[in-house]
Amino acid sequence: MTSELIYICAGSGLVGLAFYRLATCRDMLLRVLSLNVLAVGIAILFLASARNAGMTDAVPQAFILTGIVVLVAVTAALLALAEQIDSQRDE
Amino acid sequence: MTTVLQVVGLTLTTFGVSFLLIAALGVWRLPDVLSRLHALTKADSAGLALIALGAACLKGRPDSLLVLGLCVVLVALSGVTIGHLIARAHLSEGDLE
Amino acid sequence: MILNFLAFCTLVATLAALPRLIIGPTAADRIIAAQLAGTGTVATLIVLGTADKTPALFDAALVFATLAAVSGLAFVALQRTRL
Amino acid sequence: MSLAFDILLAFGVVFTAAAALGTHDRVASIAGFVVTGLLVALSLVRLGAPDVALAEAAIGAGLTGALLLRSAWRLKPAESRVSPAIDRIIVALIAVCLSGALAWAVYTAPGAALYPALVSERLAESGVTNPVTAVLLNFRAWDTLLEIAVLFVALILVRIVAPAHPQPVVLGELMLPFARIVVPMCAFLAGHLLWQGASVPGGAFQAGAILAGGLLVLMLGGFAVLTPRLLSWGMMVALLGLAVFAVAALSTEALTGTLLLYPDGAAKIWILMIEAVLTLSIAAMLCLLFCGMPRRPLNDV
Repeated sequence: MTSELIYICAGSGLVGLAFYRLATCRDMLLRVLSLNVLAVGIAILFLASARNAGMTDAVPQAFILTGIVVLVAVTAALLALAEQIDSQRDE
Repeated sequence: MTTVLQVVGLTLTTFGVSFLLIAALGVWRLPDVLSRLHALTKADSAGLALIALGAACLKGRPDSLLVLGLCVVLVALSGVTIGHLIARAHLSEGDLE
Repeated sequence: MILNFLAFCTLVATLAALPRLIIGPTAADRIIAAQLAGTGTVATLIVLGTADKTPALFDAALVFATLAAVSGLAFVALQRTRL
Repeated sequence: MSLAFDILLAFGVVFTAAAALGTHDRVASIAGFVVTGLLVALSLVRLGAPDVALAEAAIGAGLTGALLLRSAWRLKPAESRVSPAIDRIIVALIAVCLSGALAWAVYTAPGAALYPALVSERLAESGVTNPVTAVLLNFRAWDTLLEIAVLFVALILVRIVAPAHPQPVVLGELMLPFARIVVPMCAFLAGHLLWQGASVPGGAFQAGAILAGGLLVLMLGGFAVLTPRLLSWGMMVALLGLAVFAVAALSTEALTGTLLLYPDGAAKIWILMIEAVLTLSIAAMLCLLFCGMPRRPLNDV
């Protein structure tokens, strides 16, 4: 159980860090990065809590797998929008 | 026979790991880009190859042998190519920036 | 036991290059540090796979190695587009 | 010793994430993020989730890193106006409280696991022996279908916004042998992951991401020229996955009366067919998300 506790701490640390950066930073790229870190932190938390007696639950694993793929699509869409906003600002 | 293989495997892995440690230290401490690159490429080719060889001795199964060999080839290849590209850019433009 | 210790050492080697990633000073240094961290994770997976008697970790190491090659190339190639 | 390993790994994850988010140097933050992704994947392996670790290594570290790098030089750095110290202290306090509360809540949550028993009970009839693949493509296949739809929506958004293509650059004569080895390796590894996904860690998402990595090497090395024709073919392949999955859903409805309930005994064939098409389609989608679509004149649309 102790090693799960270690990863729970790491996951919640990532969530806190990403939250802090999202709230204080104005740079678009760093905001998208923070969003990714937030999602990764939640993934670790989810999987660490899904683990008991040496086995990891398959249903949360499938959720997180889905989440990772959706996250990359969201990242691409956000970056495309951010590029568009920046180029509009130029004109 | 198995104990001999185990001793050989452990020795090789230890050598590989110390290679990696020294390379990491080199990348951290060496003074300029090209000498750091030198440390990196040694770790990529020699360090990982030694570790994989040691692991192959300890495991001794043909399918894991194949996978380990492919790992070594890929990492060495990417180390060579990336190193070459970084050095080229560094020499021709002063820096990548 | 020895293998667990070796896995720990490999992880130390992976993390030891990170100061270079932070202090730089040039982009090339940072790419070198990232590349070494990639090699370090592959090595860690191999040693862990030997220690844990689970060959599935070797497959994971292979995936890591392939992706390390791709992302290293992306770093160098996309770096130069700004020139 | 393995406890020390876990502690060092967890520390490394948080440390690299802090380094990635704490700097304003673009290369440093993206390189830091890529290393964070690798270390997170390593800790997912330690948490007993190798399927997720493979996907995180391939997508989280590899493709997201490439995407961010593509945009790094196109986005202007925001004006470096720092928010006042008092604001930052308040936000930091809230963040620390949030982390603490989250850790406490997750750690003390009642641990009665509901799903493992259900999954292992029905695993024999799912057609595959890897529980994660069974959940993704049999028990909750409907979710996966919708996920592909979400990916497609993101693709359409990127098409509408139409960011510029990344320009291929001349990288020198070592690129050709590099691509000659890495690209076939990617294709081979994708096939291997797809095939073994039925019994051990692997599957359509991981295979698709690896295949997309291979295509990325071709694009970045300047071996594939992005003509509009090629891009529309890519779009067709991307759509094919969604279409095949939807047709499969409807035909299972016709055959068994329930959406995505595969006919008895044939589940493995169905799952493998769907996964094979999904792999190609996911690879195409990820590539198109990376390289963007051509901007067409308005009267042409």
